[in-house]
Amino acid sequence: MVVPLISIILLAPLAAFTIFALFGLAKRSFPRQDILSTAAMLVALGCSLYLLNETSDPKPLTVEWLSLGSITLSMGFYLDSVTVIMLIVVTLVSSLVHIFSIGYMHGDPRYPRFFAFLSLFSFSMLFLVVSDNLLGIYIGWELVGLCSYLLIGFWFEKDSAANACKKAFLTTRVGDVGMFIGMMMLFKQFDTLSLYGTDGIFEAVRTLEAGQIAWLSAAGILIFCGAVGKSAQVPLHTWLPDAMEGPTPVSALIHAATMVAAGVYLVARMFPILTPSSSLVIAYVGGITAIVAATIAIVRFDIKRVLAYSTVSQLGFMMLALGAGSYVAGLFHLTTHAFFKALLFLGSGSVIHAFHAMHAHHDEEHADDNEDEHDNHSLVHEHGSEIPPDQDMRNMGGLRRKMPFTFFTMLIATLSISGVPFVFSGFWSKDAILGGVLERAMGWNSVHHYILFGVVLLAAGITAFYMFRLIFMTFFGEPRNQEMHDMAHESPWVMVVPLLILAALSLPVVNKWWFKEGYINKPYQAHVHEPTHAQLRPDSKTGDTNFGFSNFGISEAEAAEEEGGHDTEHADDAHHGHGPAHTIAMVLSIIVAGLGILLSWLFYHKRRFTAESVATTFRPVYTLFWNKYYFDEFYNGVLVALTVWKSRLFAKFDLSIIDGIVNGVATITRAIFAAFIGFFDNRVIDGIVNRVAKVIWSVGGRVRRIQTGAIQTYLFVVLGGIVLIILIFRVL
Amino acid sequence: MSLQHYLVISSILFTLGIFAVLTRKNAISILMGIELILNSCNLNFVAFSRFVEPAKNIVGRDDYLLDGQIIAIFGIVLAAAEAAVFLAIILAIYREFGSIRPDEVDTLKG
Amino acid sequence: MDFTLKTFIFYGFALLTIGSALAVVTLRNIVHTAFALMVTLFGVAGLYVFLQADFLAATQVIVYVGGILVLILFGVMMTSGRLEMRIHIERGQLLLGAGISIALLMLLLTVIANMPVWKNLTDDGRSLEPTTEQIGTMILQEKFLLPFEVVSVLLLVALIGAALISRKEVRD
Amino acid sequence: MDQILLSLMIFVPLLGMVVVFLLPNDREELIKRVALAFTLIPLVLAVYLFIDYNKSSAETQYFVSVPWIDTFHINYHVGIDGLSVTLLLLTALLGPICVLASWRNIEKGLKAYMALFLLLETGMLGFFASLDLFLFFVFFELTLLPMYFLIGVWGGPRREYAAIKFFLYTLFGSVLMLVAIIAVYLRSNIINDVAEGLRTFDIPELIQRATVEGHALGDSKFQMWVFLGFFIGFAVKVPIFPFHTWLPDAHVEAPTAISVILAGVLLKMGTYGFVRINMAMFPEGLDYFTNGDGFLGHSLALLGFINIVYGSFCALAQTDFKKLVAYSSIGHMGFVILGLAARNAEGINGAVLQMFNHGVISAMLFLLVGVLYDRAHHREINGFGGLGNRMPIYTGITTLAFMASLGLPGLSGFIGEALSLFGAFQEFPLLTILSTIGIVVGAAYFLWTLQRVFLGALNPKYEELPEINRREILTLVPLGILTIVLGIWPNIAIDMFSKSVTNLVNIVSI
Repeated sequence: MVVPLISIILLAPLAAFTIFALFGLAKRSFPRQDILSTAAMLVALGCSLYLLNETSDPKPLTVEWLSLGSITLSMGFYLDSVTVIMLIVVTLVSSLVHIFSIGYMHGDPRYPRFFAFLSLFSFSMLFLVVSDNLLGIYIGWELVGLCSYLLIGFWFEKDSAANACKKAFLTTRVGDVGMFIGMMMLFKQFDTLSLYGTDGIFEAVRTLEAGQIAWLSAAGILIFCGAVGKSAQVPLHTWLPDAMEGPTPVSALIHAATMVAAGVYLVARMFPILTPSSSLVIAYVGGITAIVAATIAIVRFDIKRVLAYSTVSQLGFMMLALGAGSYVAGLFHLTTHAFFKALLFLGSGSVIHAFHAMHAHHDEEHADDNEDEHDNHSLVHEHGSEIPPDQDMRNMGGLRRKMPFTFFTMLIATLSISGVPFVFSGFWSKDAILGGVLERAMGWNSVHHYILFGVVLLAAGITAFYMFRLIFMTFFGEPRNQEMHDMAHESPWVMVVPLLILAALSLPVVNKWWFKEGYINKPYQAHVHEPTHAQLRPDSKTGDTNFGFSNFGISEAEAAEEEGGHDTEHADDAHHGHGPAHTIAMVLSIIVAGLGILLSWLFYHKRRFTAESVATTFRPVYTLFWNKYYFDEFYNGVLVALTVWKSRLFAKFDLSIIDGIVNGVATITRAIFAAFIGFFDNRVIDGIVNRVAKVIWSVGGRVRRIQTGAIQTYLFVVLGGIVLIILIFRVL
Repeated sequence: MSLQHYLVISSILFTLGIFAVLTRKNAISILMGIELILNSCNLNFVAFSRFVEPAKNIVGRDDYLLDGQIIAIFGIVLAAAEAAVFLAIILAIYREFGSIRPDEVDTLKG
Repeated sequence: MDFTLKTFIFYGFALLTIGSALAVVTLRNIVHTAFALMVTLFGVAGLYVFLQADFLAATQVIVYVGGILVLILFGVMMTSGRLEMRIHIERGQLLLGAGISIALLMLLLTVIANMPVWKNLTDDGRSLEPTTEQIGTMILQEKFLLPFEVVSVLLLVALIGAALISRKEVRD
Repeated sequence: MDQILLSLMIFVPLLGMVVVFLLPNDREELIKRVALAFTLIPLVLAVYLFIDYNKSSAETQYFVSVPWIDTFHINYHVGIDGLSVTLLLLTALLGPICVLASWRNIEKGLKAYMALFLLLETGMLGFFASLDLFLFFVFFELTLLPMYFLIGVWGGPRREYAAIKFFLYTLFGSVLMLVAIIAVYLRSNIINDVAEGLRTFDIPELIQRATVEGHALGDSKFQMWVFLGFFIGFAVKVPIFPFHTWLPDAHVEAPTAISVILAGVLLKMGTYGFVRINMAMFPEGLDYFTNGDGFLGHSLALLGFINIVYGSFCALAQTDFKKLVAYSSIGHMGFVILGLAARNAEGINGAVLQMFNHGVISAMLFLLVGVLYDRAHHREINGFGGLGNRMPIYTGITTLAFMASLGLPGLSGFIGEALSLFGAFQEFPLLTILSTIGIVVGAAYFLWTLQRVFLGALNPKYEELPEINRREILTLVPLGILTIVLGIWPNIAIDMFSKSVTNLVNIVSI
């Protein structure tokens, strides 16, 4: 029963895409591609929900995919609670995005294509999720990248979109290469890429000797590189904000809820091979990402970019959780974030859609507006692309009465992401992360984790600040652009309904419906014996984590310890079972969230302070934030330029040196044997079919001179030739 | 008298014939050179047939000893035919060009 | 090698042949060369005798000396009307021809020197009887019948062709 | 019947050449149809052989051995194993596709063109099937001549230069190869410095003899030199840096169909020869260059690495569409070399698969370039823009081909590359890691091209550019299907040759 269900989940969206492609080859398109794709997604959603209780057999299917003599690579499904949750998240968000898009994309010239691409994306993502081996994950992984490329570049007539999709693909590809190298390392060691079961990597990893820990750490970090790319972690995060060039539903589906979560999912899946040192690297990358992206988000004016940076920041939270060993917390935040971030994006889509209708005939004025606004912020300029007027928060304001549903649902999501206590799911998952990190810090007495805790706490506060900044600027206050405001309207029901459903899912109460207690509890447990504590703990006296030498089983054992700790909304479990760490974390998180909201209120609602004055006071810092820490400048100015320069150099080298040598040799040879080669050249070069006659003519003209007609001369030549030939043969 | 004796004589004849053909400026002298060459060949045939046993000897027959002679007879016949045609050509050329010096008769076009 | 009368006569014939052939290629007067050629042909006939080719020797004398040589002399006389009878030789051509000829001779002699030694098949007493009858049988009845016929046709064609070419003028 | 099948397949195009020659000059449609028919027959036969081939055996199948030139013990010996049957299928598949691709764009001398093309096909088919070293060489050279004329007569503006460069380069390589062949032949019956038995050109026999204790062919120094001779001969064909500069010129000047054959089949002849001769026959020689010991021991892998990185970077700098694809071929063939250098099952299987896949994908790419060139009459990448809107189907197929070529998983290009790299990583970790730069750069140049040609605002010059037509789609669809099917289920191909490769691995792992 399980295998057919999974097959349906995979095949339904794939079929929707295939139908599109086949019709496309015949220069037609399927009459109702939107309905077809949406129906396919709903079918997949139904099957996923059915699988919720079907995780008893984790390996329902394995097929031999490649057999190379002694080595066999197999493909198969793996189904545990994490898989099911991911399946549901993906299908649910995807279904809602499909429905939303029916309204949002209405009237687009490439309307059917959009749905076909969404279907292909869903297929890829689902394939990634259910694969039981690294190769399958990698395949899904890259396909997801492709779909992302296609969807970001959906409006490819815009140069900014064309640039953005290329950037996204290439940046993630850099990470993927790292992942690929990691796969090669694992394959070299274990001769398999299967993860589970008796012959899988997770089992084999147990038999490694202590001397191979460093090697395994390297492999783990390399695999993590893939996640860095896909989940937009520093330093490969720059593609994600640019990816907002795609249609907003795409941003919601791919760049907030599912694809970027694939990186987190991968790290969670690979948990059993992470060593303490690779975990720490992951934690640091996550922490740095969280704070860097949050600080950048503060100063954005484009509503989608704010959300994009917030996504990057939240993904950093998840990575940090996994790196700190809070396996469950990471995955939990992944699911809650998927819903509220999808909601935020769709909400912003709704806002943009409201403005978009009249965007066309007010283009010029907005261009003027933009210029004015830019003058106000003359010390800063958005790099790369201008902010489209319908996405610029400085054009918004006071929309809450115009778009009540959108406002209400977005507010819920904002409260959730900001970590407003108790009634919103985001609070619980974020708290689980903070608690997990603090607990690890206290438990190991590790300086690293204390630092990380501080960083992430700060990031949480900043998150609350910029999210409320967004709400205040968009929905409160007076309309800044009256004309646009007048045209705005609430979105049609196909767009509002998905918002309402997502808003419901952002409340823990609804989550509980399917997110059962203790459903996700621990990572895959391959080991038969638990490592002893002595092996596990770092040297607590020095406070140094002594990474290279301690057993790598730490992270998973830690996670196992936290078993059942952060399951969903059970706040009581969260602090009761785990001592002081979680209580402290919770209190601190409430405080910082409150502070963030308060500051935001003061700045953007009450207008006690103006952002401009602060910006002038902390000018260097502000500039740094505004320019996104100059990552793009560095990449464009150094890496890309270097690559292009190198390629030009190689090409020039090829043309002038290598080819030059070849041609030079030819020239010299020609000069030496000028007469002979000249004759040969003429014969060979001219010896082309349509000019054969000509050649024979001209050659004949030359050769004729030999043909004196004097018989004796012929004889001389013939005999001389014979003598010569015989002499040559005698001599040789 | 071994085979070599004959072969040496024949090769000298051959070379002299060649020399004549190469250097003489008179068509008839050239013809004589050719006759020398043909004679040297005939001598070779006869000598070889006298000395060399064929690879595939039919048992009980030794008429192969005459094979070379018969070839030589054919050679003489050919020489006669050749001489006749050659002289006829020489006469025709002489009529046409008024000369039988080969280096003067070098027009290829008919 | 013992120097018997037979060898003496052989060498005599050999010298005669070569010497006269040398005369053929060196003498200036074309009539003289024709007579030198006759001597050469006689010499070769003698050598045939040494090879126990009696019929062939006779044929050589009759056909060559009696036929071809006469033909040549006719040619000489018919074309020498107003031409000088002396043969004109260019120096450069002479040298080059000599060079090539000598090189050719050297080559041939090397080949001969490196040849395996075959014994005279007639030494063991075979086939000492006159060859005429046997040759006649072979040509007219046995394996050379077809070539013989072909050659005779060839000869015929050659004669007719010669007559055709040498006609005084072409009549339409 | 079975015995004759293979020979039939090889010589049917030759017969076709004769038939085409007999047709009247002005019946162009008829000539094209006849040529198409005579390329379809080998395809049918190749498909039959592919299906009928017994995968579970590593033995040579369908072999025929008839004495040809007895004096030198040369036999007409043809036969197929898993490796050759795969490449035969590729060759036979590209035949009709190329005829179709030449349907409209050959303006002069169509008859001669088709005749030469059929001759070329015989050469290629024979090359992949021959099991006699001499026959092998004859077929190898047989492809050279028609190729020279096809480039030199029907090519672009600099065709003479390109053709003569191609010709001389290949000739240079094959001279060294010929010397090596003669050396092998002369030593083929010497055991412990004593001649025993007859000399031979027979490849399986030579492979077997080389393993005999004390056989002159088994001497490792000898093997090294002969290996080098063959290697340079094949390296020119592959082409391996620094023997590659003929390739961009030849590709740029050659007409579309010829580029397809050049990239799809002729390059494979180099690597196929390398596998068939250099690896199978001279494992000791191979060992010198791949044992991972010092510079020499890394040299083959190093060449693979250079090909990958160098080819990719050069491609990135190109602005001529066709030249870009040509350089990308150099890069992709580097993966083959790298995989072969690994000498293990993954590497060799991956390399062979990559040979096949690259044949399919690069054929697609060149066909696509040809489609665009036929419409716009130039290939300057920067001269286009925004075609995605004007030609959606063309854009879709191009995207598929690009993605396959840059190694997107799920399409065939990935599996070959990945397996080659997996294999190579076990022997040369550092070089392999460095080679992965090629993957990123590969993605970069393809995406950049995609952007410059198809994305962005439509270049007003091309507002009326017609969409790809049905005939062109017909040439591309079979290749596209192969790309997808092999990407999803590569075992179809790998099953065919994995037994033969296992055999080879046993030979080379000494």
